[in-house]
This record gives sequence, C-alpha cells and structure tokens, in this order.
Amino acid sequence: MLNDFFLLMKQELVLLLIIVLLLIIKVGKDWSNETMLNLINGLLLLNVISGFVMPVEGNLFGDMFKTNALISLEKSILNIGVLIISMQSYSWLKTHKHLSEFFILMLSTLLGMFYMISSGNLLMFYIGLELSSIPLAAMANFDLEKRKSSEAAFKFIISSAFSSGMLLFGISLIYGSTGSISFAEITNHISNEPLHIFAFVMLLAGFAFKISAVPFHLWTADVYEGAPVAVTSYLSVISKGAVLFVFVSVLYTVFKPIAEIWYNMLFILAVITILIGNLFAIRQNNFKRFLAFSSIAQVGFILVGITGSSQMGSASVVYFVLIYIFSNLGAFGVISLVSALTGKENISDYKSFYKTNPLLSWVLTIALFSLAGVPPTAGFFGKFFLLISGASQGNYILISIAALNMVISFYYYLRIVKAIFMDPNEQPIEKLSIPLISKLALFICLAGIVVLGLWSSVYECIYNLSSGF
Amino acid sequence: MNIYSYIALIPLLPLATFLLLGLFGKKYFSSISGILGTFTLAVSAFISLAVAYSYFFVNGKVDGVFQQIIPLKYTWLTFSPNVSIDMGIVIDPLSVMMLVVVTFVSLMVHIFSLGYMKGEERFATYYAFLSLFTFSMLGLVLSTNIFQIYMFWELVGVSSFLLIGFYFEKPSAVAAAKKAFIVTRFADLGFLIGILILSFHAETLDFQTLISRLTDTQSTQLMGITTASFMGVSMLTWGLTLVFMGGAGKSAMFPLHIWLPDAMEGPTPVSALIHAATMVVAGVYLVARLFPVFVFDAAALTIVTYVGAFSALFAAIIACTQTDIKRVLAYSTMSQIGYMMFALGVSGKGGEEGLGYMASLFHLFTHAFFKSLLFLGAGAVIHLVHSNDMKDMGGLRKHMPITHITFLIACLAIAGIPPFAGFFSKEEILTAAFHSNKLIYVLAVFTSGLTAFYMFRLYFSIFWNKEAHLHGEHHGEGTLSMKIPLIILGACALLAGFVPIADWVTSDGIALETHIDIVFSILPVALAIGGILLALSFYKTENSKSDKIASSLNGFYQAAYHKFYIDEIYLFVTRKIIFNLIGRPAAWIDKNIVDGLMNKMASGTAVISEKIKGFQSGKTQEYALYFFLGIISLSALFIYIIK
Amino acid sequence: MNLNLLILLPLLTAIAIMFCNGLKQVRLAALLGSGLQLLLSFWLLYSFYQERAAGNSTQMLFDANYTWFTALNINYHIGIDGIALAMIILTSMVVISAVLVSWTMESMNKEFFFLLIFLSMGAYGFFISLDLFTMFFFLEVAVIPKFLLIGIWGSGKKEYSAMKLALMLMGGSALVFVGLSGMYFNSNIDGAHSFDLVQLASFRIPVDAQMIFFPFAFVGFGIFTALFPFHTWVPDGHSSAPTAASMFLAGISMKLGGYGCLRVATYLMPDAAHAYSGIIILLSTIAIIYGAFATMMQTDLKYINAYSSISHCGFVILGIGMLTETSITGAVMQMVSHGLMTALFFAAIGMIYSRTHTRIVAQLGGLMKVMPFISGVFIIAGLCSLGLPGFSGFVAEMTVFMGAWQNTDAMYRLATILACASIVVTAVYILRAAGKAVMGPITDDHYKHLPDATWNEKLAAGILISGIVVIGIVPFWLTSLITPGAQEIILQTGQALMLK
Amino acid sequence: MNEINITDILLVSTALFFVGVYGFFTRRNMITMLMSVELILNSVNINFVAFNKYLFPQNLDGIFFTIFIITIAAAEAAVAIAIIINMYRSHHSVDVEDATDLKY
Repeated sequence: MLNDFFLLMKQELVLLLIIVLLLIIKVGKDWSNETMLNLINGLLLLNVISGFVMPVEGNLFGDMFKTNALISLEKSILNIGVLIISMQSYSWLKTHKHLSEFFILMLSTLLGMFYMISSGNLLMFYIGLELSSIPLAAMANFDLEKRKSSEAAFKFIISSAFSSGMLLFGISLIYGSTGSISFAEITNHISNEPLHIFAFVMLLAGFAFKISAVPFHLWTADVYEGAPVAVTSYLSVISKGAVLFVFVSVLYTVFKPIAEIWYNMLFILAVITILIGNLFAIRQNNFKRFLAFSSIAQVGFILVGITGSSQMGSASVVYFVLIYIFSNLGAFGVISLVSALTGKENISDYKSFYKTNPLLSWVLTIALFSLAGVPPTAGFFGKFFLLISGASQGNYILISIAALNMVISFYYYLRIVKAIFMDPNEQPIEKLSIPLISKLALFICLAGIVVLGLWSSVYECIYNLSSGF
Repeated sequence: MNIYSYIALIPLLPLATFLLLGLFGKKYFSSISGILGTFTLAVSAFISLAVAYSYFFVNGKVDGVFQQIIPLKYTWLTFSPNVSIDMGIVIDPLSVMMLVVVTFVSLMVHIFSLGYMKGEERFATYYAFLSLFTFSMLGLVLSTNIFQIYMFWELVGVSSFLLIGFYFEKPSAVAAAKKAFIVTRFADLGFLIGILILSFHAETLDFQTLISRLTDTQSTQLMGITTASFMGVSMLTWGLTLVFMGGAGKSAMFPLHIWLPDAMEGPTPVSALIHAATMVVAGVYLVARLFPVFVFDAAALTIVTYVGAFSALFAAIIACTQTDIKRVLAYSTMSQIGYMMFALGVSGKGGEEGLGYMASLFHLFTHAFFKSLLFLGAGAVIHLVHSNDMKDMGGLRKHMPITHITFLIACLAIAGIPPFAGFFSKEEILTAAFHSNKLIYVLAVFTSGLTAFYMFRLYFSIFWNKEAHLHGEHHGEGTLSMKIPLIILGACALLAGFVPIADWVTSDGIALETHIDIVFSILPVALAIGGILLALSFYKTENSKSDKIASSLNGFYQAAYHKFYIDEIYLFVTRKIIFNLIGRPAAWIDKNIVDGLMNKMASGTAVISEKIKGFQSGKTQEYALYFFLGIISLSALFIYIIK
Repeated sequence: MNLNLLILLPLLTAIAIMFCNGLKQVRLAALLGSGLQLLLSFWLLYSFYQERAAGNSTQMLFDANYTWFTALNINYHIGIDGIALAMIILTSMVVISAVLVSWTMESMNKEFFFLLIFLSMGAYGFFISLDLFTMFFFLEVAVIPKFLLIGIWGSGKKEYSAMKLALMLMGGSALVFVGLSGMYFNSNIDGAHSFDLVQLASFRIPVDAQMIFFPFAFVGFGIFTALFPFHTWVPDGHSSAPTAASMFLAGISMKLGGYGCLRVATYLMPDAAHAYSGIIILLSTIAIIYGAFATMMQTDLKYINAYSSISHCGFVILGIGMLTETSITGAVMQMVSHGLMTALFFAAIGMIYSRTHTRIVAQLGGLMKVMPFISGVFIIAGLCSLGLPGFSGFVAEMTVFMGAWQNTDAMYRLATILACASIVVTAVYILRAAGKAVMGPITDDHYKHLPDATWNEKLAAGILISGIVVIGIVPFWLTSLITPGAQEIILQTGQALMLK
Repeated sequence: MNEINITDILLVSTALFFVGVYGFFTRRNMITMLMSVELILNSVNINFVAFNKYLFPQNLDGIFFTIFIITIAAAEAAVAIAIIINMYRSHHSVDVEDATDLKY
C-alpha cells in the first residue's frame, strides 16, 4: 500500500520535494539569482526525467486518485513545458527579487494540475482546479509595480472565483441528482434529464472558462496582456493543457451517456470559439494579447478534435497540446526575451526584426507557422489530426467551417511574419544578446516543432496510450 | 522507303538554312548568308524540277491516271487509336506542281533579294525568315494529313508575320504584321473547327482516308456527317465551309482580305513571294486538296464560287483607285485569287466537268510567275524611287529598261492578252464559268476588263506619264542579281501558258483535252484591250481625264478609294465592340467584382472584427454576465430546443 | 531508382545553402543542386523507359511504401506514372532556370535560394505522392515559402499580393482537406479507412459521398490552377513576385492544382466527375474566354502573362472536365507546356524589367534593336503562348480540342468552339504586347545602351526553350509518357469515349 | 411534523445563489464582489449539506465537499484581497470600473 503510494504519486511527490526544497533554500540561504535559476532548471530537468521512470498504473484513496501511462505522459508533457518556461524566463528573473516565490507558486499550480489530471472524483478535481488557479492569480500579479499586472491579476482571480462558483453549483446539482461525487458512480446515473443537462452545462462552463472557450473566454486576453510574459505563456500552454487533458477524459468517460448532447454543445462552442478568436486576433497589436486570441482560436480547433470522441480524439488532443506547448513556447520565448531586454511588446515593434535578429526571427516565424499549421512543422500534423478526428463523426459542416477559418488564422499569423520580414522600420529592435540558456530553450522548441510531427512514433505512442477511450 | 523519299530534302534544306542562319547567322555568316540561302534553295528547286520531271513524265502514271504516292509517313501525335497527326509527304500532280512553283518563285526571290536587301543590318535574319517561310510552304503543299496542313498553315502565317514586320522599327510595319496574323488567325479558327468536325465524323485526319470515306456513298462516315446537322445545315457543309473560311483568310477572300494590302509593308521581294505567288494561294490549294469532298456538297461549293467571284470583282474595283503601287498589286492578287476560287467553285467532279479545277490550278501556276514578276519589278522601281506612291513615279522606262520590258510582259499576261501566260489560264476559267454559271461568267469577264485597265494604269503611271524627280546617286536598275530574276520570270510569264498543266493536274488524275476557242476568246480579249486603251488615254501622259471620271463617280470612287470602308468596319467592331463591350468589361468585372468580392470578404472580416470589439469591454462584470448568459442560453437551448 | 532522392536532393541542397556564405557560394550550391535535380529527373526518365521496356506494366513505377502513422493508416507511399514523371521533369527544368535567372540576386540571397529550393521539394513530393496525406502535406509545403518569396523580394504592392496568394491558396487547401477527409472516412479497405491513392482508386468511393466531396477536392485544387472565379490571386501574385518566384508559381505551382484535380478529384471520384463535368466545363470555358479578354486590356507585361495563364490553365481544366482520354492527355500536355512557356515568358519579362525598370507596355519599345536575344526569347514565348506549331503550346491545345470535340453534346461542342476562339484573342494580346514592347521604335534613349542577356540568362532561356521545342517537335515522346496514365484515369471514369 | 422540507432549503440556497450572482454583476466595489462570490459558494454549501442530509445520508460526500469549499474559499479570498490591496496601491481605488485599462 505504501509502496503503491510512493510509486503512483511519484510525480506529485517529486514536485512537492522541489517545492519544499525551494522553501527551505528561500528561508535558509541567500544564493544569487543565477545560481538559483541554474539549480531550479536542474531540478526541473530531474522532474521531467522522473516522469518517465517506472510508470505504473493504479488508484489510490478510494479511487480519488488514479494514474496510468497516459496520465503520467500528460504530466510529463506539462513538466517539459514548465522546464522550457523556466529556461525562457531566465532574462526576466535574473534580476527579480522574488525568484523562489515565483517558482514555488508555479510549481504549486503544477501540483494542482497533477491532482486535477489524476482525479477520479469531483472533489479531487475541484481541489486540483483551485490549487492550480489561485496561485496563478498571485503569479499574474508578479510585477507588483505594474498597473496592468495587478488589473490582470484581479480580473483573473475574481473571474475564476465566479466561474468556480458556477462550477460548484453544477457539481452540487450533480451530487444532488446522482448521489455521488465519484466519476465512476456519476456515469451510471447521468442521463439527459433537464437537471442533468443544466448541471452539465455549468460544469462545462467551468471547463470552458479554464480553456477559454467562447463565450467564457473574456478574461483571457486581458489577463494575458497584463501578466508578465512568463506567466502568460504558462497560462496559455500549461494551465490550458492540463484542463484540456481532464476535459477530454471527463467527457469521454464520465459523460459518455450524454455524449450526443455534449457533442452538439461542443459543435456550437467550437464554431463560435474559432470564429470569435480569429476575428479578435486579426486586429490586435499587443503581441501577448494577439497570442491570447490566437490561443482561443486554437482551443476552438481542439474542441473540434474532441468531438471525435474516440481514441483518435483523445490522442489528437494530447498530441496537439504537446505540439502546442512547443510552438507557443517558441513564440513566447522570443517575446519574453524581447520584452525582458527592451520592454517592447507590440507587433509593430517587430517590424524589420529580421534585419537585426535573424535567428530570433526564424524561431518566431517557424513557431508561428507551426501555430498556423504549416507543414513541415508539427503544427500541421497536430491540426490535421484534430480535424480528422472531428471529421470521424461525419460532421463535415464543422470541418468545413474549421478548415476555412484556418484561412483567417493564416492571415494574422502571416501578418506578423510580414512585419518581421517585409515592413520597413526606422528603429527596429536592436540586436539582442541571447543568454545561453534561453537559446537552448529556443532550440528545444525548434527541435520539438520539427521532430514531433515528422517522427510518427510520438503520435503512435500517444494513440496507443489513449486506448482507454 | 520509296524512290521519292529524297523529296524530304526539299523542305528540309530550307529548314536547315533557317536553323543555321537563325541561330548563328548574325555572328558567323552575315556576309554569305544570302549566298548560302540561295544556294540551298537552288538545290531544293533543282530537286523539285527533277521530281516534277520524274513524276509527270516517268513514273507518275499508272494506266493513264496520275497516282497519289506517299513516300514517307510517320505518326507524329496520336490523339486516339484512329485519329493521329501523321507527318508525311504526298506526291500527286497538285503537290508536285506546287512544289515547282514554290521553290522556283522562292529561288527567284532569294536571288533578287541579294541585291535588293544588300546592306541591311539584319540581312542574315532576313534570309533565315525567307528559308523558314519556304520550308513551311513546302511542308504545307506536301502534307498528307489535314492537321499537318494546319500546322504548316500556321507556320507560314508566322513567317509571314515575321517578314511583314521585318522593318520592326516602323510602327506601320508592325501593325500590318499583327493585322495579317490576327486576321488569318481568325480565319484559321474556322479551319480548326472545320477540321474538328470533319475528323470527328470521318474518324481520321489523313487526307486519303478522309476523302475516300467522305466520297463513298456507302460509308457510315458519310451517312453520319450528312445526317448530323446544326441549325438545319448538315455537318458536312459546316465542316467544309469552315475549312474554306481558313482558306479564305489565307487567300484574302472577301471579307477576310483586309490584311493583304497592309501586308505590303514588308520588303517587296517578300510580297512577291508570300503575298503574290505562294502563301496567298494556299487557300486555293486547300480547297483543291479537299476538292473531291467539296464536290459532294453543293452548298459549300456555291459559297466558294460566290465568295471567289465577288472578291475578284470587288478587289478589281478597289485596285482601280489606289495609288500605292504595291497596294494595287495586292488588290490585283486578291482579284486573281478570286478567279481561282470561283473556278474551283464552278468545277465538277471530273472529266470535262472538272475543267474548272484544272483551270484554277493552271491560273495559280501562271499567276505565280507574272505576279511575282510584277512585284519584283515594283520592287526594283521602289528601290530606285524610294517611294511606293505612283504620284512620285513616271517616265521610268528610260532608267530601267529591263524592268520596264518585263513589267510590260507581266501586265499583258495578267490582262489576258494572247499569247502571254495569263491568257490561257484565264480562258479556261472563263470557259468553265460559262458552262456552269452565266452570272459568274459575266462578272468574270467584266473583271478581266477592269484588270487590264488598272494594270495598265499602273504600268503607264510608272513608266510613262510625267518625269519623276529622282534623287540619290545611282539611277540604274540595281545589281545583276536583281535583273536576272526579272528576266527569267519574264520569260516564264511569256511561256508558262504553254505548259500542259491540263495533261497533268486534273481533278481525277486523267489528262484533260483543252482547246482554245477563238470565238469564245474574242469578248474577253476585246474587253482587255479596251481596258488597256482606256488606261492609255488616261495615264500615258499627264492629264486630268481620270480625275474627271473620278469626280463624276464621286461617291462610288470615294468608297472604292477607301476600300469600301471594310477596314473601318473591322476597326469599329474590334476597337469599339470587342474592346469596349467585351474586353474592358471583362477586365473591369475581374478587378471590381470577382476580385472585389475577395477583397470585400477580407475587408468585411476586418469590419466585423472591429464591430464586435465591444464585447471585450474590459469590465469584469460584463465578462461574468456573458459567462452567465452563456450558461443560461446553452442550457435553455439543449433543454428546450435540441432534444 | 529511389524516388526519395527527389525529396532528399532539394532538402540537402537547401541545408547546404544555409551553410554557405556570400552570393557566390550560395548560388553555386543552388545551381549545383538544381542541376543535379535536372540530371536526376532525366535519369528517372531513362529508368522509367527501361522499366517499361522490360515489360513492367504496373501503373505506378518505383513504388515504395513506408508506414508513417499506423494509427490512421497513413503511409508515406510514393511512386510515379508517366503523368507524374512529366511533371517532375517540368519542375526540374523550371527550377534550374529560376536559379539561373536569379543569379545576381543581391539582398538576402541565402534565404532566397533556400526558399526556392525548398519549394521545389514540395513540388516533387507532391508529384510522387501516392498517399493523399503525403500529397496534402507537400501541397502545403509548397505554399508558404511563396508568401515569403513574394513579400520579401517582390515589387509593387507585394505584401498585399503575397497575402492574397497565401490566403487563397490556403483556402484551396482547406477545401482539399475537407475533400480528403470525406474520402478517407468513406473508404473501407479491409475494414480500415485509407488515404492510399491506389487503394482508393480500386475501392471506388460510394457515389453519394463522391457527389459531396468531389466539389471540395476539385475546387480546392482548382484554386491552385486559377479556376474561375477563384483566380484573382494569379494576376496580383504573379506580377508582384520576383522573377524566379513568378516562374515557379506559374510554371509549377499552378500545375499542382491541375495535377490534383486530375489525380485526386477525377481519378478517385469518377462518377462525380461525370456528374459535375458540365459545371467544370462551364467554369473553365469562362476562365478561358474571360481570361483572354481580360488579358487584352492589361498594360503591364506581367499582368498580361498572369491573365493569360488564367486562360491557358482553363484549357487544363477543360481537358479534365471533358473526360476523354485525348482531352486528359491534352490537359497534362498543356500543364507541361504552359509550365515551360510561362516560365520562359516570366524569365524574359524579368530580364527586360531588370534592364529597363518598367513593365508597362506603353513605355517599352524597340527592344529588339538593343537586346535581340531577350526580345527573341520574348517572341518565342509569345508564339508558344499563341499556339504556334513547332512549340509545345500547339500540340497541347490541339490535343485538348481534339479530345474535347469527342463529346458530342451541344454544350460541350460550344465550349470547345469558344475555347478554340480564345486562341484568336491570344494572338491579339500577344502580338499587341510584342509589337509594342520589342518591336516598333525605341521609346527611350537610355534603352539604347542596355546590355543583352548574360550567360546565365541565356542558359536559363535555352533550357526552357529546348523543352518547349522538343515537345513541339516530338510530341509523341511526351504523349507516350502521358497516354497510359490518362488511359488509367479514363478506365477509372468508366467511359472510354474514344473515336470508335 | 415541523420537519423542514428539502425544497424549502433548496429555495433558500437558490435565492442565495441568485443574490450572489446579482451582487456580483451590480456592485462596483471589488470587496463586495468578492463577498457576492462567497454568497454563491455558500449557496453551494447549503446545497451539498442539504442533499447529503436529505437524500444521501449513508455517506458524507456532501459534508466533505462543503468543508473543502469553505477552506478553499478562504484561501481564494486571501489571495484576492491581497491583489485588491495591491491594486489599490496603483489605482487608488477599489472600484471595478476603474480597472478597465485592458480591453478590446
């Protein structure tokens, strides 16, 4: 039993150890930021590796906590993302006073996400969700002196409090009508009675809030814009990815009996999410805000993939999130460098970026291409599989809308490429000296973008792991 | 292989010359390019004569009938199992005669050009183009396949384009070249569709097979093509008429003639070769080639007849009013080709009835000599005077005796004065017309009188009349190389009438007995002499008689002088109707509607995006409100509506 | 013969270019790479003939099938038939010419040649693919580099044009995607869905599914080949692009669409192809006629050629829509011919533009006098465009017409006649342009001192002209490659409409 | 006899829920908005307890849940108030309408 406990919760425990270690160091030692950052990156690397050691399958605490190979992989994916973000925020955090707090908060949210992913019970899920969002609000406010930062943090905490209120109300109704908060039990009782549908919609809204699906997305852009770049990238890939993992498994297993209903709901949500995301993304000038809307559109595509409701659907979503982490972090890596070194965050500042920073330009361009879904980057494969998965239900209207919306998304991604390569600029961003570790992070992203698509074993592996659905 | 395989050399030699001169001429052979071109063509001409001799006198006949021989044939492009373009060589009386005419006239022009084009910067290019033309024309006459003919048809068109536009710095030359190409191209459209129709029904492109299938009353193909109809006209008529349209374009028949006078912008020897003797008769050749099928379809043949006859008269009238000597010659060419056309039109299938066919080709033969002679003579005159306008000429007989004499011979020939070449051929044509269609006959005779008049108007205006003011240093006739062709062609114009074409080139391959009926000849000859005398009195000396006549016929004269405004009509149709009503709207629609729609879609998206930005108001409470409304509406939708 | 070389070679060249320094090294690497491509494609031709001569009559030669994504039954399946081979040779010829005309590219030359070679990889990959996924993959590979090529090195309103081109082509591939997914999910090969072209061809997709997805696939690919009314990217894109990109765009990219229409839409969904052929013919006839008339009103040489491409590519669609063996052979020939001819045209225009700095016809004049070679190239391209015998345009167009005429339906006949009529209009606009720009008096004194073509330009033009002339003079060589492929497609469409 | 019916309790909780939502939408003061959220959470708590007591008394899922919600709400409030205080430093206001720099 105890053995099981240590093995099954291995990833959570490692994370916990790191958090405790950081706390101790914070209290006891006064190391320089560089040392700390190197140490943390080392620890996070260990964390990533630990995820792949001895994967086991099993349940704990009366099925409240469950883990299997897919879940373990999902956690590892998040770990990789966190490592990259930490590497990328090197320039930003090098001079920051509250370095260890940042990581303590971030790893706490990660821990929350792990719980959430492993949850087999609504209570566990709720705890994980809150653990992953409350510290995030504090992180969003990490640039304490910035007006925008605190506004973003306030919007985030108050909106997420409201949304978890709604979520909880939905959960309470489900509990009231099924008598259980365990996923396995709920599946047996759920049906398409109005009360269940109402409760489900509230639950769905909670999820949709987290993954920023329209119309529950409105906080996203404001928070992304106001928060520090590292937090924005964390929000956009890690937090979103974690919720998506849960969302898929909850929909596919717990709410399987009402699959037809949520299928139609997702259809509607996907269409308006893609559309609204695209329409708003077109006219943004702040890079982070732009990526916020583009990520909303991406979520729309993910929703299309989820409608596949099969092994293929789950696999394509997990695969896409993996690719999305690399692509989006590739873009955020460049933005965070530029933002940390020059303070410029507008797309118009990037005009003629190529003249001064060809390497960063190519990384950014390739990352944007991957987000847009241009072959041979991995983004192409990710989008292709999502849409194919969506098509597997025979809903070609959805596929057509999604595919045509890709054209709009091309427009705004190419607009940035145009700014980088083609638009003239009197004062382009000067040549930046990139810290080695950031460079390494960018290369990891680049390698991920190139390899993950062409190397089919990645998808195969995820597909095989998704066989549970 | 066949004993005639070496005939392939005849077109291939000029082709080789073209490639050699076209690719390297300017750099390496500039000085000797003329000699080189002339020499190879002389070889070709010699082979042609040898072929003619061997075909007409030695091996051509089997049982008194000239046989069609196909020494070479290779499949070039297969469309479907039965329909393919074969590249080959056909030897029959028609093609052998054409071979001789083309190589011979071309040779003369080559020689003449040695002097005429001397000192031109693009001398080598000129010979390259001449060789290209000769090659294409020879390919055309040797074609075994209707598509092969079409290909060479296009090639002669383009060589004509290149040669007319030889002086490419002159905008008028470029315009004329374009006009010639486009008008004939338009006619070729008809030809092409005609080919499509004929080949579809005959299921072949090969002349021999096509003719045998479409003339065999038992064949399913003939049944098919005559029963299928469009707008009440059988497909056979459609096909033949459209093919004839192509021929009419190339042969400058009304109303597709407008390019020919303008084509005179090219160097004069080119006009002699292309626009007098060879290319322009391609239409006649085409109809003659398909003659067995044409005979089967009275409607198509009637069209040929009337178009030919009308063109003959129409051009003759215009020719009387023009002052540019090359244009006069151009209209006269058109008129003469009109003769050939209607001669084919009035012809019957074979034997005596096939007189028209023979007469037409006979006229083609003689016409080639005297018309190229006229052009070369005109070339010599222009070379001296540096002007095309007969107002700048006069009294030239003293300066250029040889040109004068040969020109006179040619004029007599074209006027149909015995015993010059034109007399015999025209006589046959008139006979054929007389026996078949009296109206045509009347037109033809009248036209022949007009011909004599305008030719001698030309002759007197150039060589007699007032003294021209010559400037420049040399007042001679030009080099020897310019004189020799004149003399040779002069001899031909004198003697070609005695060549027994009737024995050789007939519609059924059997020799035809012809005889000159003195009584019959009186009327046309008298008319011709009358025309000459009229011209003599008007133009021999400087006087104002002609102006008086002209002013008395004011309206008609003006119309004729302006070529009956056909050019203006064309210009109106192209510039005003096609450009303004089709071209401009198409471009406009493309820019504003089709493309505009795409741009509107893009800008529309941007506008929508701007319109809906209010949802993202920045107010947290509104966000929560939308969140809540989202829940309410989704649940309402799924509880009450979608079930 | 390993077809993977066709992908590897450009890829390695592109990588090599990244490690080069300075224009000299870069262009040498590009030339070497594209030269090897040319050799490889001809070696492929040779081996193809060897195989056929040895009696190998399988439809697709040099077949190689590697599993890629097992879960979705996606394979990297490659192989070629004569049609694909013809397109490959076309690509290699256009690419080397494009490299040669960009010989003196100054700004950002490394990136330029990299993208150019990368594009060629996309094209090769597309033509050798026998798996719809792979095909789609390479189709999109060949889109985005064009955006950069036009946007960075172009002229005029280049950003607008680049964006328009990229978006419209992406719209096309979005439609293609829907078509592909429909075909995939309606296929059932041993209980599994498949993207495999050969398997799908023998499976025959259910007719009702064909009826839905054919328009998607056809229009999607059609956008690439300027199907009316989705052609508007063509004029802007071509005219703003740098010379090499225009050549590639018109010479190869537009052919991707034609090939896709044929190989994917028509071949795999033959019943729908028959059902929709009326509409296809209608659209293509409009494109032909309307493109020709719109061309007539253009004043910019590149616009003239771009609009004429719309008209000429209309013949490709027409040939496909007519669904006879001859017309399909003609369509493929027209693709090859138009690819070479239009590349040559753009090369000539580029040469003129780089010297005179104008492409407006009215401002040009008398170039024949100062640059006879370039003018000659221009005229040859023009003559090929207007379908002169001896050049490839003639055989291709005539084959389309002959094939089209085999349909006896009155509407089809009318379409054929209208298409034939367009060759007259073609003559008008080509001669107008040539007559003003290269003939006539010299309009500007400084033209008198302009140099004629340099060796690289001569070589580029020489390669393309030799292609045009070889096809024009020995077309049976090309048809013998294409016809078996066309027969296969016609066999598939079930109605071999031949002259009995 | 005088037993309180579950529907009565649910009525209260529902009312509380809507009061909370209404308060959240209309109150300008950030602290009040936070209190409105607490109202919503409390309505959920009532729900859970009521359901547990009346419908599923055999186990204590609902009660557990309630305890966790109370705890987490406290944490949430702590962070939220910290952020609001920080905001007050930069904005000199706790009016939600003043925190609208980020929009569109």
